[in-house]
Amino acid sequence: MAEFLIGLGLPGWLAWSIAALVSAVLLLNVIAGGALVFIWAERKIAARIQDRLGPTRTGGRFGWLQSLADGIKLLAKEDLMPEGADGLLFRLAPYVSFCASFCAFIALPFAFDVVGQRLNVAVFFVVAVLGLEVFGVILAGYASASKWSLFGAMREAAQVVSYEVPLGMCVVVPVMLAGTMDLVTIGEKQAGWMSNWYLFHDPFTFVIFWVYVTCAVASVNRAPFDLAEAESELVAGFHTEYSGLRWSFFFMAEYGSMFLVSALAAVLFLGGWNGPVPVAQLVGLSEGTGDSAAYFVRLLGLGNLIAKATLGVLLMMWIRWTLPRLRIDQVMTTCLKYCTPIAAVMFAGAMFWQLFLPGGLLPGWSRPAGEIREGWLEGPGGLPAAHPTTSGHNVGVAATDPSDSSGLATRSPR
Amino acid sequence: MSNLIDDDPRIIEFDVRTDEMLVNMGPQHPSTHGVLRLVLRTDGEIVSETEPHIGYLHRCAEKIGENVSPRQWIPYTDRLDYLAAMNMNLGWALTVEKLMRHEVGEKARHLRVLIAELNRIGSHLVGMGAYGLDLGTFSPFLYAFREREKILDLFEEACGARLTYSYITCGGATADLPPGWLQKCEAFLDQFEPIIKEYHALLTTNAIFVKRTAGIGVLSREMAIDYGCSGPVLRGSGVDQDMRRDGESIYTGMYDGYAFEVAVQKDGRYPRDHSYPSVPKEAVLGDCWHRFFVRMLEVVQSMDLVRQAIDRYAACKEPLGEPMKLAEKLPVGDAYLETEAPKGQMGFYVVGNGTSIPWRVRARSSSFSNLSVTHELCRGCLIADVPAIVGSLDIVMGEIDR
Amino acid sequence: MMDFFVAPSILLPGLSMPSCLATVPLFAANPFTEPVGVIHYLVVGAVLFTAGIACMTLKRNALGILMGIELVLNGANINFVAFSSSYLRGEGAPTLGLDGQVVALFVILLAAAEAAVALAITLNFYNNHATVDVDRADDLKG
Amino acid sequence: MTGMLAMDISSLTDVIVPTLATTFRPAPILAALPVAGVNWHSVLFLLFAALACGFAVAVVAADNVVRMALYLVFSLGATAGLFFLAGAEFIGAMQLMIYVGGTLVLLVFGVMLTAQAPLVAIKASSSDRTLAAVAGASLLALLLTAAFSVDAWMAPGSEVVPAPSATPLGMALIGVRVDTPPPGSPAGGRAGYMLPFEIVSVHLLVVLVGAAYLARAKRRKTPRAIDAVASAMPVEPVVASTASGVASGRPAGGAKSALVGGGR
Amino acid sequence: MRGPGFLESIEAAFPGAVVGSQLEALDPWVEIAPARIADVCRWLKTAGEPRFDALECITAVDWFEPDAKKAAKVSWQPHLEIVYHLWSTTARASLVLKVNLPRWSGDVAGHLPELPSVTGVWRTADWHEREVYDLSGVLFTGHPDLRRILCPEDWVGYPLRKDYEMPLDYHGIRGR
Repeated sequence: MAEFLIGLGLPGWLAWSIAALVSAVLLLNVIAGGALVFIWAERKIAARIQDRLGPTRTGGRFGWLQSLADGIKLLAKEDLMPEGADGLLFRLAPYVSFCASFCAFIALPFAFDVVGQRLNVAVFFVVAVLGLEVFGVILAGYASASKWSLFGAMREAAQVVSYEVPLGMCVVVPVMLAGTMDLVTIGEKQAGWMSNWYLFHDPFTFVIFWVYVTCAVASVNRAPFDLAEAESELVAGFHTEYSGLRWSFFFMAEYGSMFLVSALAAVLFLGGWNGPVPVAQLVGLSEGTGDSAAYFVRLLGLGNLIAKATLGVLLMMWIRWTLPRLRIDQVMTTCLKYCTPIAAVMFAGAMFWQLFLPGGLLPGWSRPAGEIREGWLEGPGGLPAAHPTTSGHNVGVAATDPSDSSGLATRSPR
Repeated sequence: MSNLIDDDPRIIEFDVRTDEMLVNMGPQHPSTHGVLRLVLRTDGEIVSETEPHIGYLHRCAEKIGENVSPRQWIPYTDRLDYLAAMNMNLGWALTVEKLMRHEVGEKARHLRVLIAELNRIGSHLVGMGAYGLDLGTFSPFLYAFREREKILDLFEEACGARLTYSYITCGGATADLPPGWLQKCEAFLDQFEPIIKEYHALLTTNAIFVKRTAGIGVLSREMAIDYGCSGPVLRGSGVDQDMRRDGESIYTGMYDGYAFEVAVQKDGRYPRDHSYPSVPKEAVLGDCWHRFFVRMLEVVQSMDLVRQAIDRYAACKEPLGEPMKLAEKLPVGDAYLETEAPKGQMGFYVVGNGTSIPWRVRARSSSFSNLSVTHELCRGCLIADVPAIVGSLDIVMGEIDR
Repeated sequence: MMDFFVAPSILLPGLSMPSCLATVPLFAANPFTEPVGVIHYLVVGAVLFTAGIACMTLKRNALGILMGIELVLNGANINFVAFSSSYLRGEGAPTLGLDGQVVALFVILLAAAEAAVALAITLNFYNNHATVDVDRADDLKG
Repeated sequence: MTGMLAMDISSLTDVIVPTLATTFRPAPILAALPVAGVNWHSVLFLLFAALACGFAVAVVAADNVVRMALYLVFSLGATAGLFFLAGAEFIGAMQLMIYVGGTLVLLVFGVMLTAQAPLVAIKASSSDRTLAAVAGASLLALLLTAAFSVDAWMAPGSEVVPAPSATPLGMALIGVRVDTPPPGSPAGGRAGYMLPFEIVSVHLLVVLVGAAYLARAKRRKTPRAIDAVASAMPVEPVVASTASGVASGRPAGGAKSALVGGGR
Repeated sequence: MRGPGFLESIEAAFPGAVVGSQLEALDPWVEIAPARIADVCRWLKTAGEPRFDALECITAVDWFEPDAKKAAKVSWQPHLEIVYHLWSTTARASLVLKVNLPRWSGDVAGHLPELPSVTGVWRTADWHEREVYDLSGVLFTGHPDLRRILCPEDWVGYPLRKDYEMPLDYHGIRGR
């Protein structure tokens, strides 16, 4: 797009600025629009689960526009701030929450190379930034000058910090299998048939996927771990005192995070943008076949990933409308006594599996495992080609020259 | 003092000096079942003291009762336990009948059993659904209300009202059941019976539900009696008492010939007349889970009773009979009668002085006594347990504040 | 507030720096177009370091002092990263390479450890004295 | 150089697909432009530097300890951005994850645990402020003078996209150096970091145990209200018959009257 | 258990405590001297046969006719009657105790009559006595926490007394 704008005669910096802006706006719309859709879906799903109809009228059939109407209502609502609240922090908190949720999307690939910013440490980045959302909640709880909010904030802080440990361990397993933290590469390595997904890589990854699901639900504060906003105990938890647009920012952040952890699960365990059947490959399309083919492949990948992530979100909704809520000590017990040890054991198991059975149990099912590790062990120069400059499918070993081993930067004359 | 802490497992060790906080739970709070206000003294998440403040719904019902005739007071009894208005009507009607030494006919007797037990199902459905809500699951609430709506439809057909019926009245009932009603009622019971399994799957046996309720808010047998608890709260603590069996003859006579087993754990087991889920290992007699389970058993028990009542009612060929006159003179004297309402033993006390207006009317509500045990149950629990405990008592503010 | 320290040193050369520095191409050029170098990072690191020191001396709240320490450690970290980056050093210049990054990594880890212990001490102090004012921690004063 | 696929934007037949595909290309954040004009890297640096420094100063200037913590979060978050810009992506992510997401949450937790009204804002005296300002300014001047005194440090940076840093870093931590430090580097040889890594690991473990020990659960020696309530049954009679209190309908005094709020 | 033998066992344990009784009424009742009520109740709960281990209800009946014309016709003297409904969970039997109190202590309007509290016997008496205090104005001595329970803390008067006048104004809210 930037080239296109440059081609139109715009100065380069302006073209880049516009391109970046468009990227940001697109991402923002993905989150905001996604939140609208998910809120509508949640209402319909909850209604289906509960034997009712849900929204039916707004926007014609099925109440399509219900969330939009709600959004307009929220916009029109009075922005209340309790007396005694810390004004600056109170106003700031929703944006902190939302920004954290939004920033994490930057490194999330939606399809091959369809990513805001391809990062070498994308997995880490996403988990790290997602963890920052808790600051908004803590601030909201503190600044609201309400005891219920404070309770919610303290719960959230304790919960999120604790669950980051098993979550990190779960996330590290696919990283270990792929040999890189680059989400694009991780997704790329699961291309092909469904059996290539890391979920089915070995029994340990299968187990750890469910640990990840548990931890992800906990880290985005969804039922049965929604203690920070437990409505029967804490009124509404940390956002008790919020109304109108600020409240909806918390809401959008929540739905954004839900989508994010689901998409992360899809990329890490469920083959990312690769469908269960390599349709594009079977019909002979690939990135290299031509521009239109590349677009088509990417569009297909985009659809795949969004479908998988949506499935994850729907799973969370299903859980929410089925299960009662845990108590705070039980939530912590689940984390410290179950999730963390299981994740640790599964991590070790996956490691040993990778070490001793890199090809899998069935000889006929040999998978392209270990190519990156070979590159590492051959010599000091073998770097995985998880490099933004590499493109195409061949992201296995970049046979770099051992002599060029600074490994930090490809130099070019100024 | 330290011994006390050592001995009491409910008191959790604390690690940081946190200041005790007074927190108002209610009167506007999603989980306090109306306008109950609980003042919690908390140390972090741990509740050290709970003080219920009631009276937000006080409507001087007893004072009003001193100014109207007994039959005119029937609508006010509707508003005591508004979730089981039929049972309230019944309690008051029986008390007045006791004072007047009046006995209703056979048909009215079976009609009363039929209606009261049906309302008990409705009340327990609300208690069950709302309890799920207290624990953070919304769907069972709607499943419960869906079935309750059908009961309300039946009531509406019988008396024209869906909540405040004023149907059972002194000397009988205001009207006979419309034709075809019994068939509809039977159809409802047939349709409702399998749904109970659904409730057991979603709540009673759900692992998280068990974790949240088993061993929480344990009310010992002695304490339950000492606090005057009654109904499922008392039976959940293992006290074998049900006014339908143990009460005064004017009330137990209503259930003459009816077969039912009191839903209480005797010798470590619950009645096995139907297939119920087994008691989880973590559950302690007298905890929230047992109170909830007793209610679930009573739903089935009431269904049996309704079926029996339908048969008997259908067999009665004589007319229902007229209720008392609106302003019938009360004899001098007093009468107190306790009936087994869904929430517990509902006692009415009436003093007559020879006129048609009672000298004194008193409603002893079960929720009032049941709620007074809150501060004992909530001592040392977590904040999240407070809704779980209060919800398991299944209170209705209408009859507490009167 | 944003440019409080950065502005004088980079955007407005000659105000706070010795005037001879203004002759350096770095300051003469437009900061928006010139690539950044190590010196930019050093300035930021110095500001963070100074702010941290000031925070440590100024605050009486034990947690405020802890925050000052974090700032100081970060100021140092910026320098490590800057010197390790071949990108910032320009071509041919020697860098710390991986060593700088590893040290920065260790600093982050140890800062976490230090914060945990310091917080534990603070909470202990708070338990015993019901305050976090370090001026009141004078029990051992002779 | 930026790794973009050549693409045919001008085909307007399918507008949406190319727009999607191109906007999600590697965003031009790190790409330094050869054309004359704004250097995005520098702009972002200035932004993050301003944020980091500004909020660092705000930490010093703020009195409210909760706000200090918030400013610190922003300052360290911006520092993570600076790390990303310097090509140390892994360090940046670590900074975000451990420092901002872990340490500072811990700190904020501590702040909230001790945040009683009198402790939230302990004000420094104005003389202290002056002293700190003078000392800080002189320290800053000293540091800056030192920084500017080496000519080699004044050289502007290159315009090359930094290569990934995570893998060699990880290899170094398990004792394998995949990079050879450039000649003249202080490290010189190909030393790995296995031993320091292990030492840090053990250190963290020790810290974990130590912190848990320091802040371990203790029992209060003085009785708490909860104990008094627990022993309150059977109750000692509390004579509550003050004539005036009764006549006016006021509540008589009692053991639990502390819980009574005002009139409804 | 409600027979004469039962009455005599109380009499034997507390000579002079039984002031009157009516064993043929719908609910046979025993009238106890006000000062002895707590002792009798404790005995009934712990030593009597059967053990009346549950207190179901405490009711205050105000025997007072505000209408002078009607008051001339009544056969009773104005007094407050406190009715205790006891229940035995073991024998499944009930018992009614009555206590007669003057409407005002020393016949001075505004001075509440006093009665020993039975909170030490049954803990449920706590709230029931508070309610009687709140609505009928009986001062239970020895009650740990005698406050209004249904009416607001600053409410004036005792609504279930027959001579109670609804206040015309409460915090600016019109009463009638």
